Amino acid sequence: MTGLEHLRADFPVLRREIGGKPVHFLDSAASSQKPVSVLEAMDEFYRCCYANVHRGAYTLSVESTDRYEAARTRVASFINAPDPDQVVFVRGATSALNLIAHGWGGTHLRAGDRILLTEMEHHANLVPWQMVAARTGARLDFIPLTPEYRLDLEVFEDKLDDDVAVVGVTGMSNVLGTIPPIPRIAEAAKGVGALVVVDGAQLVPHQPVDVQSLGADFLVFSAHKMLGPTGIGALWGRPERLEEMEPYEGGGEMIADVQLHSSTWAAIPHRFEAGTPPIVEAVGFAAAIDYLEKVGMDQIAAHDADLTGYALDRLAQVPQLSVYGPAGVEGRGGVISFTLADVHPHDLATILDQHGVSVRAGHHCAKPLMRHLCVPATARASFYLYNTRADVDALVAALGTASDLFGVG
Amino acid sequence: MTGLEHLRADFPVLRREIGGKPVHFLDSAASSQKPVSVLEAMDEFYRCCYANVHRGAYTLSVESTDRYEAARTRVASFINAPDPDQVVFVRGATSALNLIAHGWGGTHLRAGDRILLTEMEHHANLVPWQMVAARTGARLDFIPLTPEYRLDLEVFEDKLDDDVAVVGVTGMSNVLGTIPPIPRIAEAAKGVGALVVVDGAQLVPHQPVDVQSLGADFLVFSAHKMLGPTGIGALWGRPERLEEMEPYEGGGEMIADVQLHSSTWAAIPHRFEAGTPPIVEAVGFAAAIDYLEKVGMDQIAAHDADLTGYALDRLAQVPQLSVYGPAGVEGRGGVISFTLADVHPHDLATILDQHGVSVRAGHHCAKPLMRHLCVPATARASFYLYNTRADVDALVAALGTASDLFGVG
Amino acid sequence: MSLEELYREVILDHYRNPRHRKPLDRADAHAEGVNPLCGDEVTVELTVADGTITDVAAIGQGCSISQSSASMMTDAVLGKRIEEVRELIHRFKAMMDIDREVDLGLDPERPGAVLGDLEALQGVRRYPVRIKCANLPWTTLQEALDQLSDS
Amino acid sequence: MSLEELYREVILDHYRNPRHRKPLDRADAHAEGVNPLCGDEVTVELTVADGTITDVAAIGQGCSISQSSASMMTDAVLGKRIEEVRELIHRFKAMMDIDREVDLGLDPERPGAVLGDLEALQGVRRYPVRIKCANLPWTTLQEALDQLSDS
Ligand SMILES: Cc1ncc(COP(=O)(O)O)c(C=O)c1O
Ligand SMILES: Cc1ncc(COP(=O)(O)O)c(C=O)c1O
Repeated sequence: MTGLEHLRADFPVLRREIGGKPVHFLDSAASSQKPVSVLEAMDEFYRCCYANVHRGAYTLSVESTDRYEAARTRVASFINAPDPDQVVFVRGATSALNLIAHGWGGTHLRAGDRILLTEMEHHANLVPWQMVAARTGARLDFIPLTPEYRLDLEVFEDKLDDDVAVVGVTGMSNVLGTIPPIPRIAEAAKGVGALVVVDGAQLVPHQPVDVQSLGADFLVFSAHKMLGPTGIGALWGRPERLEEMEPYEGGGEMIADVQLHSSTWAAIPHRFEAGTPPIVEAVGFAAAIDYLEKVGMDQIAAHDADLTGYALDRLAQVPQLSVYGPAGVEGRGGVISFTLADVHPHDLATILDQHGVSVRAGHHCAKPLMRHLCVPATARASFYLYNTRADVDALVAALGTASDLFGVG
Repeated sequence: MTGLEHLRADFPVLRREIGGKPVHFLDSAASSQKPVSVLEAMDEFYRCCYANVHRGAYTLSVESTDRYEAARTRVASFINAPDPDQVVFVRGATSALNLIAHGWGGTHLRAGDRILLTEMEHHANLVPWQMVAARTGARLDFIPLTPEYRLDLEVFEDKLDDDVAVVGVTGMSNVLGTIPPIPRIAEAAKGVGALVVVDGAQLVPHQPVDVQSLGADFLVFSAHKMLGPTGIGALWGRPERLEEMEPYEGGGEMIADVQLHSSTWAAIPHRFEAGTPPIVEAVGFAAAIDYLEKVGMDQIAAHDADLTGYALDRLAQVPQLSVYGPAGVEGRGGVISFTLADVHPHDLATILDQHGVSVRAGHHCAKPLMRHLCVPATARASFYLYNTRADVDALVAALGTASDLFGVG
Repeated sequence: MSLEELYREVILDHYRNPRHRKPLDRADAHAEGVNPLCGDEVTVELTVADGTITDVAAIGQGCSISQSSASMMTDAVLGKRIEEVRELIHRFKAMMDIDREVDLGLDPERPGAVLGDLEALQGVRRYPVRIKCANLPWTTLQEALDQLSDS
Repeated sequence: MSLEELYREVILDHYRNPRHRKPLDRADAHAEGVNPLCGDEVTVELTVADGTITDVAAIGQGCSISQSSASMMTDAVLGKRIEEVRELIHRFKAMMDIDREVDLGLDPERPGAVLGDLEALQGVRRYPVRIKCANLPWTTLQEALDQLSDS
């Protein structure tokens, strides 16, 4: 117990009832709920001082621009980036990874280069690389998992050679909960001059992250998984890597000059922010970070670990239930994938939902990993700061009903 | 006078005072203000039933998905698209144009093909084509303007030949207000088999648009210019053209299957919506369309015309003021660009702002057009349903102060 | 409505003991269906003689709803004439259409009217997100039939 | 604060009658500055002898603030030693820094301390979005100086 229960009052959705039962929201890995302070920040901004940014000399536009740029500073400080201009606002982690794959990879990868990913990447950190590999002639290669669901670092180091141009790795698996040792991986990758791309979509919301010690060249994450709104995410990049990257989208705001037949790009980060950005979403993103920091990222990580440990223990007692992911809470986040006997995860999700328990069922946008695990799908429960042991208890109780219905155990 | 004044109460920003004076917001062409109903729709959605879409079998996720898809249907019906699946949600008009330029142009353009744009395109409908031209060897060509600030359709028809693969045209100029005759242009373009791309960022918010009679292959627009939130826009496409288009971003949601080394795409429109989409923004977008339709698009167009006519008349009486755009309200929308003697537009904007009058000053993301007009910048006033003649009067009065300060007239 | 009404015995029985799950040696039509959102898959194979389904197989993986629906479907269509099968598809989809007040058409006089075991899937109507699961085999069957008429 | 304090006579005078606007025949340094957001442009050219600015030009287009700032700047730096000019740049930027309580440094004993006409630009501090306009020529001048020290 880590004493964050009082925070639940800040999240209106958690007062919902589903089928007459209080909601137990266990799908924060897909998207988190939002505290009132985030909703109010956005609402108030629309009501008081909304206007388009960067282009106006009038008060509302200046205020809007200031709030938008202040949000950039807020995001930068959250990950300890030395300069706000190292933060690019994007639609989300997926957009950011596409920008990197196409904008950096598209101009730097050569036939024969290798892009080294892991077998547990989310499609967002796989499909863009497949696309750019097809275009450039680079090849994909994969770091396998150990039987303990961790990255096989020995194989990784074997595979690392001068042909490896990119190492792309998730900061935390959205299926297994596995947290690979990024600094170690990054250091090895740097040794062969590879670009290190970290998909922080799951990591950044749940653990303190400091880009100055992480070792990555690029780090991406989405606001909606960390108490913020949909429609925005961030890409952090090392200045020299950002300089190497070509813009992926053209349009207003991202240019220095436009002639009829050619254009020159604006300074970084605006070069990568074509068109009207998600202005109000940036304000909400900043408010979400304020909230997270008030609670404290260390606290949040400890809370996740506490719940995860409790849940792993309780789930271990459910007959015929299999968990896919590292044992224990060391090097693992608050994401638990499981199956129950021959009950299909989709059926499980429906049954749990009838008990107010919201879990995800499916391939979790990680089909190659599903194949590796030899399951078509899993059910997944994931935790965040507003979850409690009562949520875990409700999950376990509902699994009992599922077992009864399907005659398991 | 068209009697929409009662609507002002729905827009909280309009109650703002700036420098002790009520705000006269005349920059809706950059981004519109939002009615309370839109803000409440988003806020309520976050509070009652938010979850990620498409991937969950539990109630919240189902509700969320239903609302998101209902928004698609709402957008489709607004432009009279026969099928919601012809509508792709994107970050905004800029993203949509990049998707078309790269996703369609990148695979269909050949060296020697011509991309025919107009001299008044926004950078959003120019820079992406420059980028794809550089990649494919296609060339850009431009339809010039007549001295009356209209498209020169004779030159257009002269330039049309079998090499023209794309005709890209704005539905309404964001600088001049000019509304080109799209159906006529589209018909001619179809005659040579060219793809017709209409940038509806300014048109769709201000006039009734029916894609079944417009003649375009693609139409794009942004929610934030039509009472909706930032962070979302729409791309409408003819089914056969959407089929021809390659996805531009890879990731979750947009795939049918992912193997380690290759993937197959999901059905349209999801194929073009990689990653977590702007879910709540879609709900806000739908609420904005509800609002617009309740007022009535014909009403809105009439209101714009009334104000524009009034403003053109009043501005004609300001000494040494030049308006850039068609005379009269025929074939022209509620966007008025102007300069005052040698007062730089940026100075003008500051002076007007001190009188509560918000206008934009600059190149309006249309640098080639600025060069054509031989001005580095203009000031621009633009109208929407919440503006009144009092806003125009305030503008004219403030221009008087500017003249005094700068000793004009 | 209780979960027991969704997960009826007969559904679980078809899920655990699917009928006609062996690929056909010789198929006149073969269609694959997949629900990309949940990953459910069904492959349908048919042999046809004189306008009648003489053999059928449904092979797949997925939740109890999609797989039992597939299994029941094979029972229901075997030996039926193609028109009857089309009528059955129509009736089944009507049963799943939450926007319709359905006459389940249990009139035994009408060809293809009797849904039999399939009625057990009625409970799915109350779980809109699962309707696609129930429909998947039927949509795939329809594709297989369309192949026959194309050739 | 009234608009009159922003748009002082001296500013409008420099805007309408910019000093040193003719390109130099021979320049030791040449830098171009642009504010992409508003489109303001300033080109700065310098000739230098013995560490002293012997000729200067500022050519540009833009608002009264950027262009008068450029014009006043040319007056202020002509004939000054490079260290003095650097000090002047520093002081000017300090004057424009809204986060600082500035000592305007009008102490005539210190080299480069006297801002002279430039003080008229103080009013810009109240219009944060215009500060970039006022600074543009100075940033460009700084670039030009950096070229000198690079070569
Ligand atoms: C004509 C036109 N096209 C495209 C755009 C770009 O829209 P957005 O910035 O929402 O992507 C704008 C708005 O700035 C516009 O006025
Ligand atoms: C590990 C990981 N990477 C990337 C993503 C993609 O994030 P988004 O959908 O916000 O673009 C997700 C979320 O689904 C994720 O869990």
